[in-house]
Amino acid sequence: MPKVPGLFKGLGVTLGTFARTVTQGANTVQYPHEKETPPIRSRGVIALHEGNCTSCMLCARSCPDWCIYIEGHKELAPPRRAGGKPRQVNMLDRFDIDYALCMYCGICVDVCPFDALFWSPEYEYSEPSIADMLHDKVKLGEWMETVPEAPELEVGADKKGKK
Amino acid sequence: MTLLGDRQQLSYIASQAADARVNLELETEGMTLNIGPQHPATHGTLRIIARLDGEQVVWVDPSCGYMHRGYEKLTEVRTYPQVTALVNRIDWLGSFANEVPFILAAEKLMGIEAPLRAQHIRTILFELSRIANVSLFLGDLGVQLGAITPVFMAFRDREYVLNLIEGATGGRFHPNFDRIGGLKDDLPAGWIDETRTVMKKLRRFCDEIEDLLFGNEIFQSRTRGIGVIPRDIALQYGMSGANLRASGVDWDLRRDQSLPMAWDKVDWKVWTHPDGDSFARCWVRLQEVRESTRIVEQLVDTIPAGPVMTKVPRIIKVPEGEAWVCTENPLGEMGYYVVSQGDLGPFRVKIRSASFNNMSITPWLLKGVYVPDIVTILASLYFILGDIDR
Amino acid sequence: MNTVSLIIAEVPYWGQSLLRVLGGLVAVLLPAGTIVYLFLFKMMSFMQSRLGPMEAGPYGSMQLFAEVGKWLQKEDIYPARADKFIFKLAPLIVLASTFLLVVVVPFGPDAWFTNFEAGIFYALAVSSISVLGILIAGWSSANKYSLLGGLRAAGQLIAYELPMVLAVIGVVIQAGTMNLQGIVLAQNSGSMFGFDGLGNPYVLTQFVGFVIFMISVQAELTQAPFDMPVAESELVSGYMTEYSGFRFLIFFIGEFATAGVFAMIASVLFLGGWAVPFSWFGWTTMDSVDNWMNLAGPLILFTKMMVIMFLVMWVRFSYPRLREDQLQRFAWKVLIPISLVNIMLTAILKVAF
Amino acid sequence: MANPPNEEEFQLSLTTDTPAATDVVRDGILARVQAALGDKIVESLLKPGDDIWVRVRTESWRETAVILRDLGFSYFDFLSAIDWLPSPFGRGEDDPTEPAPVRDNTIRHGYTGGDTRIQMLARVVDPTTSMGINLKADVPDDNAHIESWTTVYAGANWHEREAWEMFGITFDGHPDLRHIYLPTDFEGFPLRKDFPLLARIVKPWPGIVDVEPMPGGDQDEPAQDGDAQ
Repeated sequence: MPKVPGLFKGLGVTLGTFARTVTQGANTVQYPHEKETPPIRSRGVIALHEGNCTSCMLCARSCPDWCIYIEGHKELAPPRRAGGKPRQVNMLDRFDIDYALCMYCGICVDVCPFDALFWSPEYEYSEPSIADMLHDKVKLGEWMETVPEAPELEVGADKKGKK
Repeated sequence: MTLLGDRQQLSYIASQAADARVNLELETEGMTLNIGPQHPATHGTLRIIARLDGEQVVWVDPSCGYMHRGYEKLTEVRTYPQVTALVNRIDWLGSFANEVPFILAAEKLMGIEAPLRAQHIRTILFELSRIANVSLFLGDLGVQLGAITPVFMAFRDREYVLNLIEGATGGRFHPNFDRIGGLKDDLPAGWIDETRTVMKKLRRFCDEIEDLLFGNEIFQSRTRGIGVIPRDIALQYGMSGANLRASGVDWDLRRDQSLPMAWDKVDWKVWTHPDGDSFARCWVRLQEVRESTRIVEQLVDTIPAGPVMTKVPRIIKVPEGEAWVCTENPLGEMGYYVVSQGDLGPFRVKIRSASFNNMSITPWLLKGVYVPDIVTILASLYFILGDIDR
Repeated sequence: MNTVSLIIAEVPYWGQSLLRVLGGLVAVLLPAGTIVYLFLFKMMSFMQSRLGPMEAGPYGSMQLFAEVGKWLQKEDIYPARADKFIFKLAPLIVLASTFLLVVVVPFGPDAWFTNFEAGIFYALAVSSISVLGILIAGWSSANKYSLLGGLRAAGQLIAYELPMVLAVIGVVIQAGTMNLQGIVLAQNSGSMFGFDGLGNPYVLTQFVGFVIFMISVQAELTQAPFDMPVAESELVSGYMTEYSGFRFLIFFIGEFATAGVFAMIASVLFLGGWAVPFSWFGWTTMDSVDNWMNLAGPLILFTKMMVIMFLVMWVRFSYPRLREDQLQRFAWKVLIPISLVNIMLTAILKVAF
Repeated sequence: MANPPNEEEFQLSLTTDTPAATDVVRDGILARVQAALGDKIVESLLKPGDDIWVRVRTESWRETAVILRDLGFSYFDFLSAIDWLPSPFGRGEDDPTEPAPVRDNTIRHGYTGGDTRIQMLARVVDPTTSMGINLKADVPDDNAHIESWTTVYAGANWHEREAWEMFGITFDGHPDLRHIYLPTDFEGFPLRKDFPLLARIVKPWPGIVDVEPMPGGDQDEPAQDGDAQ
């Protein structure tokens, strides 16, 4: 079979793509009208479960960008069992993440020993003003609704090895 | 520069003697052309100051640093896990591959090794980031040479790979998935099946690119014989990766050194090309994408069961010592020379990035070419600005 | 004489001129807009697995108006060291050459602006006026990239004028006339080996000439693979680098309007122009053509133009570009010899039959 | 740093020491290199299965490169330097309101030792065997200069420019010692340890604010009570 010149092969590729786009639709989506769902693990925004946070500062300290700001104070809470001692708990006054600085590395979520921080795949929170990128604990708490369940693991995974 | 440089210049002068005579007769005056830092051919912020004679380059001075972020300094104030998050920004297209040598160096210093399953998954993700990186190169190559369609095909099919990386790691561009002692997490269910289908798509993409671009006679006439790098010059300049293999050096760090990774467990081939010109560099990269899809396909079939994390302390302190680990990254050899003094963070990290060495040849290589060939050669050398400037 | 020309004959001279100007505007802008929307927006997108503009109007069909609106709003910027008068003049020269070009294109048996005897000769002559515009645009921008682009464009356009002229000579020999209307007539009333069902479109008998003409058109329009003068990836749009807003719009219209007009000329020369084969309706001469062809003719020509444009754009979206030395070599060492041989063969065959 | 030593403090166990400490290939290479370099070597170290380190005399820096290149190490990998002075700023996590903490600033050299604060560090590789050598050389403290490698390995050009602007080492015989990354009028040598990283100084560390001791250390009561989800 004689060799087809590369020039014609190239024309064939573009025409083939043309035909495929016409018959099967484009590979792109029309963003504001239709949206692709990001994967479950997608690191979109960090959600805060305030009840779990003991303001231990671990996340703020391990943040490479220094973008987490925490303030807290100690308080006495009523005992859990009747007749017990009053417990000393840490109350969270301020928990801010500056998303203008955040580099989405996920170290804070990893180091949190009390499961207070979670990744949510939500990504539509751009702001016209850079100052609004600082999310306070209320806003971070609202993201909790969007946190999905962790995905099932692939076959052969060691389930207990996980935190 | 050296004797070899002169030799090449002499051959260039001989081959262009007619042009030179014309120029002498016409007494054409030179012109300095400033290419970059904002220029589409420098994909990033590289600046090339070129002295032209007509459209021929007399000398060039590449000037980098417009994106210098000082990673070597930044690593000194960060702990080991924080450095991992940082270094995957060096070559932002193949980011997972940046993490691996650093983690391996730290593991070497600590004397631990990741479990077998983690090694396999690391290798898979490493090759996926190579595919994501080089497939974009294949598309970008078209744009640099004036063909506008390949880049969209590259973006289209790279998206599948990025989706895979995001599905497993959570980050499209900056996975930060590698941990000292293993991986952050295991793969999500269904990931392996998806990988198989995506690898088929990628091979079809390679065929399309080959038909659309590599087989095209215009493309060949633009790249063949342009920017020839002889073997010994390539070695002297420390070129690496496909640039070196295209000059006929059969050297691939994946094959030629023993690392706790899974490359030695699969059947694959190191591609070389004897020509050393732009076409050879592009062709070798195309074959490497194909080879990577084969590596990934074989590896996903043989992932061993088990944990993905070995036992490491929660607060990682690396014992005193020095370690050098390099891997065959998408752009070439990337290595980290890690000096630890037993602290939470490294004492000094020397980042040896591939593009810095690959680009250091340009003052020599671009002498005597035409302005359009600057673009061809820069595209075929394939650099990422973050990888030059670090 | 038929009715349409009678109506035109009855309107006063200024009215005729006005009609001609309006007709010229339509003949230039309508194809340009359609080409941009259909090919540049939609076909290119489909060839790249995407949809292209979708928001402005149904399927993004009003996108061009949005773009024009955007360009018109932009500030009129020119470089501080530019030669301002010439800088502003350049786009107009390019556009003017397009309007001069469309003048000779016949749209129907009586629907034409002028009917030069040496029509094709005139067309090839005025088409090279745009070189002037491009060259002075490149020079007056006070920008090295623009200068390189302008010089490349000048070299390229002049080099490809020649094969284009030589390719047309084959057609002229075969038709025996330089009048475009005559060429249309010759194609549609002719026959191939006694079979007149298709007329005698020169794309079949002058195929070599057609290919050379299309390649030269591609180069004249500075479309890939001959887009060295505007090379985005190295000269960042070449001679257009410093133009923005309204002036860039004129360049942009000029580029695609010229593409449209060249495609019309190509379809007149090689595809039979506005007409269908005369044997279909039993016509024999130009005068026997029915009057409704004056309305159907432009549509037929438009369709043929779109087919030609599809080829031009298809190649444009698929190929990388040549280097300018390769491009010159291709013109002088390949195209011109082949077209010379083509002329000789045509002449010999013409005499033989 | 606020981290108290953890009870999980990792026990040093270098696996590179545990496999029988023989590495025939590298032994051979080191022997060859030692024979070729002779008394230019100050100190050398071989870690089996890992790498080779060689420290050469400052004045033989360029000669070493020539000899090694002719010995087959034709691949130039990288060239840089190390400043062994411990950073006077730590990791920039000090509380600016407190008096500056006292830091140990004794210089501890790494493998193959050293006599000066700044050391050259380079690596050359033999592409046929894929075996490399890490080369070190002391750079004089008072007048930091050393011979250039540009005539030996052409690729050393940019690396030396980088080392020059980052560490202030002058390379004798370098044809074009200009800034490569930094602006031409930049002052100071950023990779020297006494050059402060401003990003970590202009802003106080958010981790300074302390609410309670680090959890996990002394097993706080409240830490146990966090209502797990």
